[in-house]
Amino acid sequence: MNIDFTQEELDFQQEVRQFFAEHYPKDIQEKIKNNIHPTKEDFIRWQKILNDKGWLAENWPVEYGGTGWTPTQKYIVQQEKARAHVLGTIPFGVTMVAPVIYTYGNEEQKKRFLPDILESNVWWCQGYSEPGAGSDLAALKTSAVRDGDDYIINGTKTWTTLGHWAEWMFCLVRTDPDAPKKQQGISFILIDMSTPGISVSPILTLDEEREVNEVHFDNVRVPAVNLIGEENKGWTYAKLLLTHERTSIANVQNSKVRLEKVKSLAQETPAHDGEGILWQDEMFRTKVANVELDLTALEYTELRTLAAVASGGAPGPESSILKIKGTEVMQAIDELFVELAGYHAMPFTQAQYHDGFEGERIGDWFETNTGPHYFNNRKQSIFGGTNEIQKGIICKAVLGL
Amino acid sequence: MNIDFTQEELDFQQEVRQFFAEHYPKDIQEKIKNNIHPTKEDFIRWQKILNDKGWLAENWPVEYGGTGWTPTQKYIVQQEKARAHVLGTIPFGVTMVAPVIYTYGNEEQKKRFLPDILESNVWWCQGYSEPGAGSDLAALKTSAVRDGDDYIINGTKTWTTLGHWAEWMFCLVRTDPDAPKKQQGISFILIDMSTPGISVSPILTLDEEREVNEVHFDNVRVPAVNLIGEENKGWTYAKLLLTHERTSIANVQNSKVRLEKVKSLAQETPAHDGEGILWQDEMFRTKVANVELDLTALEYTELRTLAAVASGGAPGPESSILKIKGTEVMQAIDELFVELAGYHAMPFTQAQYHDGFEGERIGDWFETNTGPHYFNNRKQSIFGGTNEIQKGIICKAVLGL
Amino acid sequence: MDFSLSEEQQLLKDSIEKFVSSDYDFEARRELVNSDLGYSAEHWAMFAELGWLGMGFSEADGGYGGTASDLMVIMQAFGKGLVIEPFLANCVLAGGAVAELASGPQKEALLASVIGGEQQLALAYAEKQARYNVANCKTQAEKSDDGYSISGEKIAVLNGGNADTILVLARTNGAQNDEAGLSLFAVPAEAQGLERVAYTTVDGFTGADIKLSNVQVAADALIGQEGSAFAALSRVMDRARLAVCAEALGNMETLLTKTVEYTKTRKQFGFTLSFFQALQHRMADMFVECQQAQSMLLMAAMKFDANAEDAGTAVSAAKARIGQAAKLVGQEAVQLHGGMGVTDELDVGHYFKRLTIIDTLFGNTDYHLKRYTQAMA
Amino acid sequence: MDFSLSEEQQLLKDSIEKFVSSDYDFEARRELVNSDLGYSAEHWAMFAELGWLGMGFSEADGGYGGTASDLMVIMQAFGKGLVIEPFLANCVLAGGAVAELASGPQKEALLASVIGGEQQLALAYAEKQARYNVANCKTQAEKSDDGYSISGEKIAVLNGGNADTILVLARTNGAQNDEAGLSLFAVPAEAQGLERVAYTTVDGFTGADIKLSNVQVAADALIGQEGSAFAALSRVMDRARLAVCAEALGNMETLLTKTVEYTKTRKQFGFTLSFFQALQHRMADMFVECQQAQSMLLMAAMKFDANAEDAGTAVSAAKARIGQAAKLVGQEAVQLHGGMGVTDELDVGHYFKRLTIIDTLFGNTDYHLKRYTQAMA
Repeated sequence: MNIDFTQEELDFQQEVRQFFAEHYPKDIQEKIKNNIHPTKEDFIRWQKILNDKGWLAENWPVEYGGTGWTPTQKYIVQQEKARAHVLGTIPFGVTMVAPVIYTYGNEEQKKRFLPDILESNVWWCQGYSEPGAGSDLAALKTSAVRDGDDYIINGTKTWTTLGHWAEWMFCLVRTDPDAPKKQQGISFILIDMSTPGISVSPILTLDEEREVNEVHFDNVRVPAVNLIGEENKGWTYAKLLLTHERTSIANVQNSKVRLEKVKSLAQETPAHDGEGILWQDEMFRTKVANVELDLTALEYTELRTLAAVASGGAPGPESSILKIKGTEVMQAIDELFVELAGYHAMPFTQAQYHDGFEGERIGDWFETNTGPHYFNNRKQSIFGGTNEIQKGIICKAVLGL
Repeated sequence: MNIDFTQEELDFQQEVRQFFAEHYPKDIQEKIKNNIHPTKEDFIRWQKILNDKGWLAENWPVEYGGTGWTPTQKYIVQQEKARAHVLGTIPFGVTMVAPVIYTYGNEEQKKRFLPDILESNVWWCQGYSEPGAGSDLAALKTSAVRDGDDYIINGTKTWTTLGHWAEWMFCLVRTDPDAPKKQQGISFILIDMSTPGISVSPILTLDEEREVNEVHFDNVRVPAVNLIGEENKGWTYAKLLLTHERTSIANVQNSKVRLEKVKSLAQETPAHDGEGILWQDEMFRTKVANVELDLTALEYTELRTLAAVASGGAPGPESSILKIKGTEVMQAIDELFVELAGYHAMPFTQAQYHDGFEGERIGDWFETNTGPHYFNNRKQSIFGGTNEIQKGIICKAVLGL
Repeated sequence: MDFSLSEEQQLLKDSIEKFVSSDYDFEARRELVNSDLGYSAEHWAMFAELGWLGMGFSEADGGYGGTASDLMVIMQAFGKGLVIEPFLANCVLAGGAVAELASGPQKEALLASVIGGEQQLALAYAEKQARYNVANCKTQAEKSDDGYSISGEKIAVLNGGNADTILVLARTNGAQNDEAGLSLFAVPAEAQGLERVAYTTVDGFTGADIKLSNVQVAADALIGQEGSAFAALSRVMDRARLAVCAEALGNMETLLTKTVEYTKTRKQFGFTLSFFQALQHRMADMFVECQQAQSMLLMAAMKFDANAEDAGTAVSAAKARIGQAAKLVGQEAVQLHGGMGVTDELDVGHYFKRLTIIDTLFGNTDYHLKRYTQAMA
Repeated sequence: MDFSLSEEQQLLKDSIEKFVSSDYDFEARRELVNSDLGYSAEHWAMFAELGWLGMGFSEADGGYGGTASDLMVIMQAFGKGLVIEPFLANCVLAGGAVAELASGPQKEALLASVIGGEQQLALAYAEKQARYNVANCKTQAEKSDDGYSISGEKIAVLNGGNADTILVLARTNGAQNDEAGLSLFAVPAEAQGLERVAYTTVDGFTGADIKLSNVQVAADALIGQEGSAFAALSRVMDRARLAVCAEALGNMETLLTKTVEYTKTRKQFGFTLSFFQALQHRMADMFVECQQAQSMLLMAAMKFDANAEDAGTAVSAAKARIGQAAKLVGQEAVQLHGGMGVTDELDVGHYFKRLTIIDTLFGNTDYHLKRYTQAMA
């Protein structure tokens, strides 16, 4: 057991830090620092820069253009990204659908889709959840009926994050409604979002932002060559993706940076009774300390999980811990921000946090965004498999209950 | 709405306070103050004094010898009892079996049993739980088979509190093993503990005290005249008793006195770092404050429940709150005591807390009892229907889930 | 001791609850929130007509109630329906301050128009550096020839954008944190030198940040005596705390009901959500929290009305404990509604938002926990 | 970064776990607890023979290990079986203090007999008024003609009743709270003027309160240099904290396993308890707490062994967070075992008792939370 970085790792850390300092666009960094919503173009611009360096596909095998990084290197990159307020990579292409394509897709599919993902030429979205299914993902009803060389798709997907920006969707559809178990009879198919019959309608979240959507399919004709792997085996492929999703969900490094921000703001914020600063208030400090303890534990839980993955295993059901504690910590930090903002958590100033706002700002930069951020982030313990579902996975797969 | 006592109530408060000051035996008071276990004789002696005053049977109808007190009067008595460290009344006779007898018993049974209960001539115990049934009380198996004028009883009861001191038991037995529902076919019967075939064996709790017992019945012959009400209707009678048990379980006034003790001890106890006193430690004070808030809320929840009972209703399923929060508060206070004791929570000094100890005491009076008391009190959220069972009652009977 | 409502209170409760359940549906409320005014003038006139706007005031002040328990009845019922009309700003805060401080004629002039629903008021007391301490006031009112000249900045002025008259807390004497030397002034919203940035709040109400630059007011703009505002405002704050505690309790009761209903209808894995025991027990916890919150509110309102020595501490006890309950109930209601809980479309998230802001209003949970802790023997 | 055990550590872990699972059943342990000695001399001899007693010491000190991660491996395995032999008192506390402080010959004399299992030691540092602050020491050692005269009172001396030699922390200089001026003395248990009241602790271990009245010791009873004990003992305390954190983790792992097993077999309402989702999710919470505790322990042990600047803070982070985890896991294990959980008969309650006392040892959760909070930037 030892906790230190090797000299090579320290060199790598320097390289990463320097690369971000030199190549991460300052205008995007300013947005992230100031909680301004990034645009689609911001994401694409930065992902292209990352990919030019060969650093976009952190988890892919080297043969497809992956980085080949060790867990420690990935950890270093996460740290440096958070430190430099680096814009997150949109996961739907590079993190989510790509592993399914290179693991279960055929050669033609790999050639057709992977380069555009690496180059951020195509924006992907996820078609898993349905209005009637909720956490019971496998209860999905969207149907795909074979018709010659095509499938005809009908149904509705929901909670489709950034679906209004997407050119392609990876989608779970029911190809055999008579399968004996609901997990059977599901197929994994890729859909061009410009296909006739697809309509995308917004669902506003509690911060009144458009982030998620409903996607409706009305007799949408999708070529059968877009099917991944075998018909009716889609659930197996989807599960791979779900565990991948969960190992990256803890967001430890971002939470660390945000918690540091809480601390530094608390040094400038008056205490609740207006005497002295909030950072001197032991109740507040103790809350911060408790979140930090949980976060430190989580950081090492994540490192242990990554180490286990590196030494052979696929991310196991233990990754559910990362989802549960990661979101709990995020939400606890949101609460601290709301508390810091005091009365200035109240004004609803949506426009201030979008590109091009030129009016008079209300409150200091962070204050009037804390409420909407807190409200929006309640989704963290719901989306991507609710924390209750994660506990169920632990019970079943780890504890054997 | 108004919170004040009337002049009559204030007078009553004075009367109660004076009576306890004059008639509550000082030697018993000293024991309670110093956490010395009271003896069977202590209980009987004090209950007889209370009964001579007519104040033992707080909840009984006046016609049977009850006090006829209003909820406010009962509240006043509880306050004064706690204030004067008054030894609790053992509930099995006066609070638990008596209401069943005067509600469902026949005239002969009333005459036979109620006077001895009032005069504390007979010590009762409860025969409900069984080793195999746990929280599923109605799954009880102890059988009573009619044989002429008797029932022959076989089986085992467990968690029988102070059963080794008891002369009589009220007991749930299965008289119809073929009843379609397990709640049917249960009868409520009174058993003389000196009947041949009964053996009582101790179960030590975590403080290594004998408080609960297993009671074994080996072909025990009980006269059928001891049956309360109708055969196979015992579950109905038992349920009445369970809600009665719950309304008295919150223990608010005792918890208030104990919390005051925590505060005063914290003023004499060094802080954890040995600098200043623990009462100046904001972490500790905040914990005390949070317990006190919960306790205050509970006090008014209890008052509201008692007021509702007085204006007509039987104690409803809301009384489950009293059990849940009452035990949570008790256990939180136990934790505060352990924290106060510091290293002197460690020595196990059982003999110090029993009558007649004359050796050298280890630790201040309260310290070395905090651990055993905390350990023992974990039973509070388990016995009398676990807190999980109480939540189930709320779900079913209040929320309709 | 008596925990029951008076006959009048029971009637009031029934009539507001009837209004809320039959005339205050969520979609109509959404339109009000998005309207220029931010609430319904028709509702407001109706509230006046039914006498609801007078319930926060004693008969001596021209009202029909005035106790904390009267306020509790109204606000709890409003909270059940997430009513956004500016009752709190007019009838508890600004109106309450006038009732506490003003002399006879001033009172008559201002309160009659509030009770009649003819004038909108706001109370501007909060300043950024002050957090929740009313005494911490940098706004200055300097005596001028024919009155006062007021300068300073106020934030989070509830109803500040709609108010015709703004009651401004300003310092006529003393240092920034002094309790003495605080005075209250009635300033016309259109006064020269008064700039306001109005906004909708994240929970759908309205407010404003206000800047005063040498705003000239006449001598009779002073409400009551010079330097006497602190004690009065402290009392107003405690009443306002009880009022929002009651509103929060109403919010929570609705959330519990809605959550129970939702889980009974929503199916997953072949069962309704209400079948899952882990969720059941969490709803039981929500119920227990609602009951404990109700108890705290009753206790504090009764102590306040009885002028008990520890009334202030009791209010803080209630605000802190109800803050804890509100957080649990609000977060759990959202969580148990799953994805729907975090949509703007469903009302549940809006109740949660209101509960969040109520915690901030007039001192958050920790502020009051500390006030309680400091008073603890 | 590397989280894996060395080959030696893995072997050690396997052998202790094998001993615990096959030779350390709970009824046998109960007999040991109730015996005069309070532990098994045979086990102790076996621990010595297998080299376990030397694992707390470096090779330079005659041991076979000495890192915090070595200690972690041993204590976690001991914790799984609730082993009551006095490893902590001898090999971490008293032995650790000797290893930190003593000169060559002293070290050899004392450590060899500890590692060989031939002598029982105890470390007497705690005083009632000091709570968890090692520097707060009223016990005085005054220079006398041919040595020192020691007077004072010590409490909660682990293994104090069985110890042949007691290492007593005493002040040779300075005021009650000074970090400077503390010295450590090896005092024979039978020394004149040393009175000990030995006891079994509530968790089945043994301890003693000790009173020293003008106890005369020779000059060579001083361990190391005069006045130099504080820094050494602080380091010993941090190692001891890590050791009991590891033991607590072992306790928790066993409790989780036993709780899961129990709920799988115990039937109620026609189903095994493990069928009830509310209980399932609580066991999932227990699992998460165990994992988080394991992470904290690894983090802190690695930082300690790396001599990291923030090693002390890391130890406090671990002690506080594991204290929280231990409370949840211990209380839930008892609760989920129902009535059986609170009986002396079942082992579960005894694990819970040990976890309770571990929280108290070397500073409880709040003490360490505060130490952490104070170090927080």
